Amino acid sequence: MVLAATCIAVLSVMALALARALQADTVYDRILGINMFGTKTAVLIALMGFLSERPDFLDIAIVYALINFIGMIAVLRFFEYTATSGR
Amino acid sequence: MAELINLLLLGMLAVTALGVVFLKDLFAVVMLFGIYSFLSALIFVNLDAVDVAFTEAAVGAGISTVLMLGTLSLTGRQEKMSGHKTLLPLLVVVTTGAALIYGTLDMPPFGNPENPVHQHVALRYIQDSPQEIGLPNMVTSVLASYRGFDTLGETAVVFAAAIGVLSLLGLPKQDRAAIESGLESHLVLKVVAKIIIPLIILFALYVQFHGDYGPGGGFQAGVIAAAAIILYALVFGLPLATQVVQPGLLKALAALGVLLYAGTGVASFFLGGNFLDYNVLAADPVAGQHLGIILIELGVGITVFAAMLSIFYAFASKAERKNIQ
Amino acid sequence: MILETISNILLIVGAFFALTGAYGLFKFPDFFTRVHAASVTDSIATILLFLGLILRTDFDLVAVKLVFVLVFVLLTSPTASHALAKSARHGGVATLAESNNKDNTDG
Amino acid sequence: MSVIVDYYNYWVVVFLMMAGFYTVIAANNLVKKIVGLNIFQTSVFILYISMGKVSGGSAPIVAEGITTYSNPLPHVLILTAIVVGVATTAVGLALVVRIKRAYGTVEENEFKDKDDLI
Repeated sequence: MVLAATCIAVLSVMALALARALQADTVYDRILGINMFGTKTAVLIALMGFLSERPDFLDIAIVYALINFIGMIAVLRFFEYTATSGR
Repeated sequence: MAELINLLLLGMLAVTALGVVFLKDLFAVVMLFGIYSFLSALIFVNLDAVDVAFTEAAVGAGISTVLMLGTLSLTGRQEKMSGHKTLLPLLVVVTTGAALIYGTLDMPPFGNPENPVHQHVALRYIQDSPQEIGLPNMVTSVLASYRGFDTLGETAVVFAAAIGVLSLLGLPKQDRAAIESGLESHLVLKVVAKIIIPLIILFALYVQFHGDYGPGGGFQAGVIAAAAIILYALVFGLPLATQVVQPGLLKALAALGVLLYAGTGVASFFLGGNFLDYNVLAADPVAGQHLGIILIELGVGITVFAAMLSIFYAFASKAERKNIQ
Repeated sequence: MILETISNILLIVGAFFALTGAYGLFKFPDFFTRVHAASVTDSIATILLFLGLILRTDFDLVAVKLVFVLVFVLLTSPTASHALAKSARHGGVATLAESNNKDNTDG
Repeated sequence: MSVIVDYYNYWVVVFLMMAGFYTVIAANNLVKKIVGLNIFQTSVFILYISMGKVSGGSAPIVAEGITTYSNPLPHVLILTAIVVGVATTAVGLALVVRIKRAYGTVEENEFKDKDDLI
């Protein structure tokens, strides 16, 4: 019961982060929303594993915990490029 | 509960898709595409397809966003407003969509165990594969053994795509005079990257060799290992990365993986079985199956790693060259 | 039984922190306070949620994997936030105090 | 009511497919077209995985105490399709980069006119 409620809470956090990514004041806000979305994805996968009583699928959560970082770094690198060449 | 989560995730997916269609800032579009990939991976987990979710997680977070950002840095960030008429495309899309929705009404209901799809070969895979192949993960059994020939074709396609990208963009030339690049000022980032890169490579090896028992396998492991090197290139600069994993070596590795796969098939051929029939590889059929699956998964892993990394090198070297001039 | 109660409490508090973090993403006035809201509450929520889940296992391989996920998230997520804030600073995003000052001198 | 429960998954898939399709035919920018193509592709993935789901089933990895498993065949097809999909997307993006170099633009209506000059 508590697990299910936590799932719904995490899902609503994801919905808020998505809304932030869709309507952002600055580009950095958008990236912030996406970073939050990524962390919560790892959490939700773990929660869903417990909910379906097969918690041995945590490997996917590990992938997100490790790899989510790369997308963020790529975005920052992209900004470094456009900042030096664009202006 | 699973249905409710499914519904919420699908709803968010639809909103994200709308965002992608209507936003003009291409950078935001690529970012939203990242979210789209997260959401589809979650939906795959929820629909029991853990192996698929694993692949989508590795590919979506590690490779495709990076490639799209690389392209954007070469082609520009803003979509120009077009004088295109949007009415005709909208009409076409609405008509097609209505026809498709009418078509879905004839489909068997979602999730019903009596559906025709579940009555044919799937029964055999579910009931017999743990005994015939000896692996708990049915997806790996089907992927590597029952449909091994298919997977050989897919591996060849990945290999061919890498060749296509390389012939379009060219491999980076190895500059001994390493250009100062990388996120030089981000000290914390560099330290954490040094800690995390070995962990990612270790995890890739775990995924490669544990894929027979849990979710994972060659495709995922190859992508994750490539992602580790991509992180290295992003933080410390492409010239350093090409010195660690040389582009020429990658070309050889990509071919080696496909050869290892096809070679396993030919070996079983010469030992008296059919092409890719692993039963003959060892005295005991189940042991033979296991040996064959380990070999071909290794081939897949090597090819995917080399192909993905050389594709990244090709894009990144173009992006760096453009920005340095 | 006691473990389950503790786990329930941890999960609820964790979910609460996650929600407040997401709320702060909208409510705080400038980018750097929003980074604070998002990343700090994100970390504490992740810690609490994963601790709650660990208490629900039989302390076997699953618990070890949960610890791994937690450690990795705690390594990467704050680093990403830090790098993002640093890039924003270099990219010329003004803090609240700076933009207030600017308004005062302008007006 | 049961119609909605039985089919909502497929309807969302059709919606996503059409969103991708619309982007492909209506967008002028080639990068955006490729993103649209990817959305279309993912909708096909979700369609396949939805068809493989069995209510009350579990992931097709043998575990104690589980009797119903979802259909593993669509999983195999889509797993390989995702990796092949990203490889072909890379080819598409490489073509876009070359088009940018040859024509100086990636907007479809702009390089269409330039084609006649060559």
